[in-house]
Amino acid sequence: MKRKHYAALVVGAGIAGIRSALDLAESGLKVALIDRRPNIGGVLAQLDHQFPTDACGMCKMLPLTSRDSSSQFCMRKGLFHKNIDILLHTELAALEGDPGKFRASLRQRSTFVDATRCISCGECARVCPVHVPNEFDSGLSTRGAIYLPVPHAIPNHYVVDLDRCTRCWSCFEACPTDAIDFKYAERKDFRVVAALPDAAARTDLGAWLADQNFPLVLAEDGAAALRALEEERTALLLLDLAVADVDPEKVMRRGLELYPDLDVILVAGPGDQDRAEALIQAGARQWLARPLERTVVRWLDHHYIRTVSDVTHELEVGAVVLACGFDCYDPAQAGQLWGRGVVPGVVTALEFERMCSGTGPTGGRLVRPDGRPARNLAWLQCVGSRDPARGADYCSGICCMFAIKEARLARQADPEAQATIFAMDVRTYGKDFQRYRDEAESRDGVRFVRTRIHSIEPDPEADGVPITWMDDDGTLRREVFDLAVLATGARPPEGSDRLAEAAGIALDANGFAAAPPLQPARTSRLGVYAAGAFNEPRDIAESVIQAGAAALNAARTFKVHSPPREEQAAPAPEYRDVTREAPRMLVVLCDSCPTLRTRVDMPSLAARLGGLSSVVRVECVQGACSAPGWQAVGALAEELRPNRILIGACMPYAYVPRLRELGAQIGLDPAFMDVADIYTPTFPGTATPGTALETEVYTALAMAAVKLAGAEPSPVLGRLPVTPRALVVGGGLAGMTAAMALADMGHDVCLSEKAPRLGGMAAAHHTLLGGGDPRRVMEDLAEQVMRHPNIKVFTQSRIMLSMGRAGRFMTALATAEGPAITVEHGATIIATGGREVVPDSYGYRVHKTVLRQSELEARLADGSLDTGALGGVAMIQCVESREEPRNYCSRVCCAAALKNALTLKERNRDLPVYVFYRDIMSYGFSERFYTEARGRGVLFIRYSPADKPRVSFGQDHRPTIAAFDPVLGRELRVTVDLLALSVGLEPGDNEDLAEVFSLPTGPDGFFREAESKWRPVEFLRQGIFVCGVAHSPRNMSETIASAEAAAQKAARILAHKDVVGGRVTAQVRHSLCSLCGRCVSACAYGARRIDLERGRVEIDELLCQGCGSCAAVCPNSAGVLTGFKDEQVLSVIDAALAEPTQPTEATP
Amino acid sequence: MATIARIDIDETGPVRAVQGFLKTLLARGGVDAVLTPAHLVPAGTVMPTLISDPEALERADPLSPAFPLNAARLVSRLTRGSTSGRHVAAVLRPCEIRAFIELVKLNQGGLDNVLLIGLDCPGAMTNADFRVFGLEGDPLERTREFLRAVAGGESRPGGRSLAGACRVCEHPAPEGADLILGLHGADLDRAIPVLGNTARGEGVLTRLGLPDAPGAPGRREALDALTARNTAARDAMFEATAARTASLAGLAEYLSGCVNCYNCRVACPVCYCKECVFLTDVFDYKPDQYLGWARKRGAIKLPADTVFFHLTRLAHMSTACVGCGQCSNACPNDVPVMELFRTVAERTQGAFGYQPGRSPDEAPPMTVFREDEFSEMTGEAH
Amino acid sequence: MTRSPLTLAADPALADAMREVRAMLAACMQCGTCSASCPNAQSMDMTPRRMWRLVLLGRADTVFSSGAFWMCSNCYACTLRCPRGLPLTSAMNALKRIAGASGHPALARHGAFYRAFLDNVRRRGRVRETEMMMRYFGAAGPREALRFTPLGLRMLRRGKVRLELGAGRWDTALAPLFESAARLEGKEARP
Amino acid sequence: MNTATATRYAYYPGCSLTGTASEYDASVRLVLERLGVELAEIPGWTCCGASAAPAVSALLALALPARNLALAERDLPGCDVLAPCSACYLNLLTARQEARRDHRLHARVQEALEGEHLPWANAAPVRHLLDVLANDIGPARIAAAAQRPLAGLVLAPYYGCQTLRPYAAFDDPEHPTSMDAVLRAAGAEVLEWDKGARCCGASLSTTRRQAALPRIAEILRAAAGADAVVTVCPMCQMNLEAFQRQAGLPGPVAVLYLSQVLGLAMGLDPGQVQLGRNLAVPPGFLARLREVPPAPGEVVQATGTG
Repeated sequence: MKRKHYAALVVGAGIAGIRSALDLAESGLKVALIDRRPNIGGVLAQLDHQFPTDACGMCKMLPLTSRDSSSQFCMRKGLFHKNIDILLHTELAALEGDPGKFRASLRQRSTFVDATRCISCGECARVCPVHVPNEFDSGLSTRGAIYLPVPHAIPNHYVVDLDRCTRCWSCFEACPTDAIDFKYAERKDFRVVAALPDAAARTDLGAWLADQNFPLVLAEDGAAALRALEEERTALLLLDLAVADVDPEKVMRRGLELYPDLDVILVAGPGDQDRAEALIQAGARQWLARPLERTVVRWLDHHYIRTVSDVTHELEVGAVVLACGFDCYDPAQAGQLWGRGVVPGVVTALEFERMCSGTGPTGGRLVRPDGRPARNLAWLQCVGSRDPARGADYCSGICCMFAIKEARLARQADPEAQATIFAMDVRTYGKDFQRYRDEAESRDGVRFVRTRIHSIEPDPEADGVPITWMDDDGTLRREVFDLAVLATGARPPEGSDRLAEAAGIALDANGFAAAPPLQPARTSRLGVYAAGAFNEPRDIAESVIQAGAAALNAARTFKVHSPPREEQAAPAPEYRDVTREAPRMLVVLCDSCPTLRTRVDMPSLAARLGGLSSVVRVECVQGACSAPGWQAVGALAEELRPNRILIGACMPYAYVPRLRELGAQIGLDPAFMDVADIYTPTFPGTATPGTALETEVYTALAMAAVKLAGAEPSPVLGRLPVTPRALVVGGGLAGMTAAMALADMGHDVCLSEKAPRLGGMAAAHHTLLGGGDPRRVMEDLAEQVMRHPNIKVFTQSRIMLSMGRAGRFMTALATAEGPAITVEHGATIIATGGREVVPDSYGYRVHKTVLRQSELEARLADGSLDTGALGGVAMIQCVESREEPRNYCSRVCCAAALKNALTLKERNRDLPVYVFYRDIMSYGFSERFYTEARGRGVLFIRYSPADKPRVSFGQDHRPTIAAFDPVLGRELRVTVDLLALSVGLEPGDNEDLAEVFSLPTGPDGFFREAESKWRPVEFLRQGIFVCGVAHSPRNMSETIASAEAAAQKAARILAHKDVVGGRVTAQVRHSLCSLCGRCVSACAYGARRIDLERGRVEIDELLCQGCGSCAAVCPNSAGVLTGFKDEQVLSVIDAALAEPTQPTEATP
Repeated sequence: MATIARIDIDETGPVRAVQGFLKTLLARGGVDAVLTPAHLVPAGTVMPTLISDPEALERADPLSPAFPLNAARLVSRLTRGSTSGRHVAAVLRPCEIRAFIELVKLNQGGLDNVLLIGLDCPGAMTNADFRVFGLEGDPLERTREFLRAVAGGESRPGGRSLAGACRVCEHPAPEGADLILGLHGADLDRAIPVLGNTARGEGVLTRLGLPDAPGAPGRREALDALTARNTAARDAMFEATAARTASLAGLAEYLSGCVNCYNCRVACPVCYCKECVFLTDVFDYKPDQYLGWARKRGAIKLPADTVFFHLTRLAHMSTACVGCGQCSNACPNDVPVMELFRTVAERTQGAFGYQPGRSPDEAPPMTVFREDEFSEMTGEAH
Repeated sequence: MTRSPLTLAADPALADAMREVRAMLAACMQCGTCSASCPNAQSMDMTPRRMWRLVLLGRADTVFSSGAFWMCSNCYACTLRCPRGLPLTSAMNALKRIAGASGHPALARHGAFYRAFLDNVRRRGRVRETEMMMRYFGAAGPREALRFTPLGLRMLRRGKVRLELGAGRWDTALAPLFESAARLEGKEARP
Repeated sequence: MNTATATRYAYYPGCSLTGTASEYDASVRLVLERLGVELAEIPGWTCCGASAAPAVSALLALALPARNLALAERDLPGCDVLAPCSACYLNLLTARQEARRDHRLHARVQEALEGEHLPWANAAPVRHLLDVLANDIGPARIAAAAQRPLAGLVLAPYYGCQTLRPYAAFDDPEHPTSMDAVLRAAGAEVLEWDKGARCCGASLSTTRRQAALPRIAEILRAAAGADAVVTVCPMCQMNLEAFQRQAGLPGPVAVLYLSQVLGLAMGLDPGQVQLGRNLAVPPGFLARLREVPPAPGEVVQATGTG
C-alpha cells in the first residue's frame, strides 16, 4: 500500500485536535486529523453555551487569513481545510519509526452507509426498530441503530451502530438512494468452511445460515475440511477442535498457507479452551464456545461485515499530536451513590447542558422528570474529582466554572430559577473567572454552599431530589430540589490505555498522558505530543493554548527530523479574464437519485432553465458526486468553455474542493461556479406535490443562476509580503521560550528585554511544586537564547514606536548603548510578564516577621531560615487579591504556599503551619500537593473576604493572627514567628506597550486577547500575539505552553511568503460615503476606521472577514461586499418571487 | 433647577422682544452669528437666515408659523468639522433640534460650536397654507395674531389648520436645546421666560444679564394639555394609517400618487446620504428586466420601485424619524408620507426603545449589539 | 459552645496524647462528609467535622470535655465515605481509648461500659453478657440499672438471659494474651 | 473465594450467640446443615473484643480476634472462618486486613500471641454468614432446599453496618443487595427500601439510649410495608427488637434473623428456629406465617445449579 505523507497526525478531533490541526494547516503543513467518533467536535459538539459569553463562538477559531483555504461556517457543523484530511470512526492502531518519519497504522471502522450516496433524508432512521439511548443527548433521548451522531454536521450522513443493529434490513429497503451497504451481494464471495464433527451442529448451522447468502461447506471431519479448503478460495474457516481424524492445528495451518488472510475461528468446549488459546497465538482469530448457538449467525454477520468493510490506512507522519480529551466521570460507577437511576431528577452536568440546548431533548426548557418546570436547582461539585477513594486525587479544574455557567444559564432560561452550588472550594482561577462568579452570586442570586455532598438518598416522600448537608455551624440541613446536577469530573478518555500502547507513550498515575516537568506538550516519546486535556484536565482556553503548544512542537519536529521532501507546490491557478464576456452558463443537473427523477419532470425543468437569458446549455449527469459523474461535468466544461457553471445537486459544501480543481482545469475562477441544493425539497416528508415541487427546484436553480450571472471576479485582496522575522517583547520565560521555538524553526527573532539581563520573574524561583530546578532551567534557557544564531537579543531596550500590520511591522527600539534602532518584522509576540504585588496590609514592610511567599521561598532556599528554631508559621492567601480592584486569582500563590508549607514541614515535622485561605486553588494535578500538605499536618483555616484575618504584633514583632474559623464557629488566634503573605501577580507596565501597539488591556491591566476561549494568545489586531503573565497570571508550565502557542501563531505568518486575506471583503465607494461611521461601529473585526486626514473610511483587508455587516447598515450602498452586489441580491430576490406556476411552453 | 430669565414684551409685541433678545445674544452671548427664520425682503417669505449684523435681526421672526424646511441639515453644515472657533446660535423648533442631534450621531454635524435655542413650538402651517395666511398684511402682526389664536386654543389659528405633523406632535418642547424660549403658557403681552436647559445655556444666560423670572408659570400645564391632545390625535392617525397600509396592496394604493420625485427624501432632515442609493447604478435596470417583469405579471406600473423606494427609506430612516412632517410638506401629490413614516417609526423605534434626538449619547439602533435584546428571535431565552 | 476566641495555647500533655489521632486525620479538608453521613451527629454536642478540626488544632481539652466521640456507634459510614480515605472510625475509637486511659474520673465514667466489657473478657475468655451488665451497672450507678430492668425482665422471660455464676471453662484462656498485650503496650508507652 | 466443593467452615459463633442470641446460633447450625455445609466450631475460641477492645486497647483490638484466627488456622487448616455476628466478623476481618496491610502490625500481634505459642500466619479468609449464603451456597441451592417457600411474605433485608463497612468485602456498602436473592430464594418478596445499611445505634442503645432510639425508629418505620425485618447481626437484632416501644413505634414489628427465615422456608417449625426467643415476633407475623401454603408438589425448581 502506498503511504500517504503528512507533516503531522492529530488524534482526536475535539477542540484541541481541531486547533492543533488548524495551527499546522495554516502554517502550510499537511495534517491528518482522526477521531474514533463518527463526528468531529468532541464534547463541544454537545455544548451550546460557553462562558464568559454564555454562547458558543467556536467559529472564532477559523482562520482569519488565507480564509479561502478553509470552510467558513459553523465549526460544530464541520470543517474543511485544504491542508487537513479528516478520517472519522478511526483509531490509531500502531505507531512505529522515529520522529520525522513515523509510520502510523489507522483502523477505520465502516459506518456501512455510503457517504457519496446518503442524502441524509432520515428514512432509514424512521423505520429502524431499535431504540437505544442517544449519546448526543447524554441519553435523554433515544436513537435507532442507524442514526445521525450529531444532528448538525455538514455533510451529515447516517451511520450504523453495528452492535445494536438487529439486521432486519428495514433501513436497507427504505433507503431511496441505496446508500446502506451491508455487503449482501458480496457475501457470495465470502466462502465459509465449517468443520464440525457433530452432525447435529452441522444440521443446525446449515439451517441457520440457509438464507444468509454465504457459500457454506459443511465438513464432517478434518479431511473433508482440507478438501474443501483446497477446492476453492475460502474466507473463513470454522474449525471445531473436536475433529479427530486430522490434528486441527494442521487444518488451520494448511488453510492459512493457502489463504494468508483466512479467518480461522475455533470452536472449543471447556476441555479444549486452553488449546484454543494456544492456537490463537498461532494464527487463529478467536474461539467460540461449543456447542454453537443460534447467535453465531449474528456473530458471523458482524464479523463478516467488519472484515470486509473496515479499512486500514497506512500513513507516514512527521509528528503525532494526541488530543483525545477526556471522558466525564460516570457517576453510575459509584452505584446508586448519587441516586442515579433511583432518584428521578439527578442529572449530570452534560445532561443538563443538553437540556439547556435549543436542539436538546427538552428544546431548552428546564423540566423535572415529571414534566413540571425545574426551578430549584442544585449543583453537586467534585463528583468523581478530588476523591482519592474513587481514584481521582486531582481536581478536574473545569467543573466549578461550568457549574456556575449552568447556574447562570438556568437563570436566563427561567428568571424564577434558584441555583445552589455545593462546593468545598470554588475554583475560579482563570482569567476573569472571579468576576464571572461574583456576578453569578450578586446578579443571578446563585447560592454557594461550602460543603461536599456525599450522596443522594432516595426518599419517596420527597417531591424532588432530597439533599442533606451539614452547614458550617453544624446544623444538618435538608432541602428538596427539582433537579440535582452532578458536576462530573474529567477522567482519562475511554481506550486511552490502548491508545497509549499504540502510540508508545506512558500514562501517569491518573491515566492521563505523562508529561515531563516544564515541558507541557511533551509525552514520554519523542515526536509524540499531547494537546488539550489529554495530559491534564483543562478548560477550553487552556486546551486551545495547549493545542497550540503541541502544534508548535509537532511542526518543530517535522522541520528538524523529517527528511526533506520535494513538495511540488501546486502553481497558483491561472484564470482567464471573463469579465468582458457576456455570461454563458452551463447548468448541470445531477439526477442520479430517484427522489428527484421520479418526482420532477426533468426535461421540463431543463427547458425552463434553458429559458434564462444567460444559460447556454442544460445537461443532466448521473451522480455528479461520483467520479464518473464529475468527469462528465469536466468534459462538458472542456467542450463548452462556459464562463459560468451552475450545478444542481445535493450537499453543496461537498463540492468546494472539486470546484477549485475544475477551475484550475478549465481556467475559470471558482467564483463563477456554484452548486445549488435541489434535493432537500425532494426528500420524503418534505416534498411538496407535483408542479409546486418542480417550481421549488426551478426557483432554487434560477436564483443561483441569476446570482452567478451577475458575479464579478474578485481578486484576492491584501496579498502582502512577509518579513521573515519576529519581534519578541520581553525576555522572561515566555519570551525566551517563544524566541527559541521560532528560532529553532529557522525564523529570525529579535528579542527585546528592558532589564539588563534575561530571566524575568521566573528566574526568581528556587523550587517548584513537585520538584525540578527552575533556576537551572532558566539559566540554561537564557544561555541557549544568547547563543542561538537566529536570535538577536537587546537587553535594556524599550519599544518606542511601532507601525504596520501582520506580515510587516516597523518597530523602533531604544537601547542603552546607542541610538534607537528600527526593526522590521512580520510578527510580534508580547511577553512582558508581570510582577509580584507589594502589599500594604498585614504589617508588611513594618515588621520583619512578615514576608511575601517569594521571600520565604528565597530564605528557605538560601538556608538563612532556621526552621528548627521556629515556633510556628502562618500564611494568608489572597492578600489584596480576588477582590476589587485586583479581582482575579493569580493561580500561583496557592501553589507557592503549598510548596513553602511542604518544605517547612519537611524540615521540621512538628512545626505548626497555618494557612488562612478563601479557596485553595490547587486545580488539576496540583491537588495532590494540597492533599499532601493536609496530610503533613498543615492547618488550613478558611476565611471570607468580609471577615479577613486580623494581625497584631507583640513587643517581639511576633504576629498574632486572629480569624473566625467557620468549622469551629468561633475565633481562632495563633501566634507565630513568621507570617507569609500570598500576594499574587499584577501586570507589568502594559499600558505604554498597549499604546505603542494599539492593543487593548482588560480591567486588571493584563492584555485583552481577541477571545478568551477560542483565541487566547491572539489579539484582534492580526500579527501580534500575547503569552505568559502579560496575558494573565500563570505558572511556569502554563507560561511555556502559552509561549509555544503564541510562537506557533507567529510561525503561521512567518512560514508564508505573503499574507493573504479573503476573496470576499468589504469595500467602500468613497464618492457615496457620508462618513457617518455606522459601518465602523458595526464591524465586529475592527477592520474599519475613519481616516480623518483623508476623510474616508479605510478597510484592513486582512482583518475584514467579509461578513457584510457594514453593507447591511450602510443606507446608500457606499459600503459594499465584493461578490454580493445589490443588483445580484435584487435579481436573486426577483428570481425567488412571483414565478407563477404556469405550464411552460415548448422551448423556443 | 434651571436658571430662568425673562424677555420683557412691550407694546411692539413678542417678535420684537425676541429680536431684542437675539441682539443681546450677538452682543454679549459669545456667538458670531444667529441662524433664525427671517422674513425675506420684500416678499416676506420666511426662510432660515444666518445673521451676523444686529441690524439684520429686524427681519428675524422665529415665532412665525412658517416652516419651509427643517433647518437641521443647515445647522449640520454650519457645524460639521468646524475648527474655526466661531460660534453660532440657532433658533430651532423642537423637531429641528431632534433631527440635528440625529445628524450629530451620524457624524454629520457637531455640537461644539453651536448654541441651540429651542422654541416652545406653537406648531406650523404647511407651505401652501402659510402662503395664504402669512403673506398678507404686516408679517409680524400676522405672527402675533397666530400666537394669540394658538394660545387661545383655537383649532384653526388664523383660519388655517396646523400642518398634519404638528397636530400629532407629542414633543412640543425643545428638550435638547441649550436655551428654551418658554412660549407655552406665557403671557405674550408681558414676557417670555427663557430657560437655561444645559450648563452651556445657563452660562450664556448669565452673561446676557436679562432680568430674572420667577419661573414659567403655566408652562407645564399648557405643555401637558397640548401633549395630551396631540397624542390622542396621533394615536387615531396611527390607527387609520395602519388600517390603510395593512397589506401590500393597501400600501401600493396608499402610495399610488408617488411619482418618484424624491422630494420627500430631499426634505427629510435625517436622510443624510451624500448620494441616495436610488440614484446609483443599483436601480439602473436593463430594458430586458422591465420587459421580463411585464411578461411575468402581465402589466407593470411605471415608474417601478415607488413602493420599494418608500420601504427602503423606511428601513433606513424610520428609526431616526423625528416626525417633522417635511416629507408630506414637500410632496407634490399630497401622498401622506409623514403619516406612514410615523406609524412605522412607532414600531421600529419602539422595538429598540429608541427615541431619536433624545440625547447625542444614545447610539442609533443597528450600530450597537446587545446580546440580551430580541431574545424572542434569537431563541436565547425562553 | 462559647463564642470566646479559641487561642492555640500549647498544651503538650494533651496534644501529645492526641498526636496519634492527629496523624490519622491530618489530610482532613473539613468537607463535612463525615458529619453529614454520621447517624449520630444529631446526638453529639459538636459535629465530627468540628471535632476533627479541634483535634488537628491540638485542642485536647475541648475535645475531651465534649466527648462527642462517645456517641460513635462504629457504623463506619464516615470511614467509607471520607473522600480522603481517612480512618475516622478508628480515630473515634482512639479518642475513646485516650479518654479511658487518661484516668480522669469524668472521662472514665463514659468508658465504664467498655472497660466492664473488656474486664469480663479478660476474666472469662468469652463474655458473659449478664455478668458483664451487672458489673457495668455497678460502675455506672443504679439509675442505669433501672433503665434496663424492663428489658432484662423480658429477656429473662424469653430465656435469653442465663445467670451463670462461678467459674467457667474459658476463664483463664485469655490471661496470657492480656498480659503480653499489657506488656507490649506498656513497653511502647515508655520512650 | 471458596469453590463449591469446600463445604466446611471454621465456625466462630461469638459470645452473643452463646447468650442472648442463642436462637441465631441454633438456626444457623440447622440451616447450614440442611444446605450441606459443615460447620466446625473453632476449638477454644474466645471473645473478639467486640466494640469495647478498640475503645480500650489498640493492640487487644487486633490480638483478640487474631487469636481466634490463629486457632482456626492451627486446628482447622484450609477452612474459611465463618462468623454470623457482624461485630465479630468485622473484628476478625479487621485483624486480618490490617495485618495484611501493615506487616509491623502483624508482627506485633504475633508477638502478643507468642505467650501462648500460637503462630498466626494470617492465612484463613474471614467470611460473614451472609457472604457464604449469598455467594458460596447461592440462591439456587437455597431455593432448592426451600420446601416451604415463604410466598406472599414481604421481608425487609437489614444488613447493619459492620457487615458492609468499611471493607466492602462482598457487597455494595451503601446500597447492599446480597440478601435480596437469598430472601427471594426462600420464596419471599423483598421490600424496596433504603434503610438496609443504616446504623441501628449499636452499643449506644446501652450507653446512650436516647441517641440510639431515633436510629431504631427510623429503620423500623421505613419497614412498615414488610411483614418482618431480617437481620444478620445480634446487635442489630437486639436493638431493633428490644426498643421498639421506647422508640415510639405504634405497634410491634417482627424482627428475625436471616437464618430463622431460611429455616422456616426450609420447613423447620418456629420452635426449631427458636422463634420463641425473639423479643419481637408479634402474633400477626405468626398468623402470616401460617398463611404461607404448605409445600406443594412442584417446589420452586432449582434453576441452573451448574
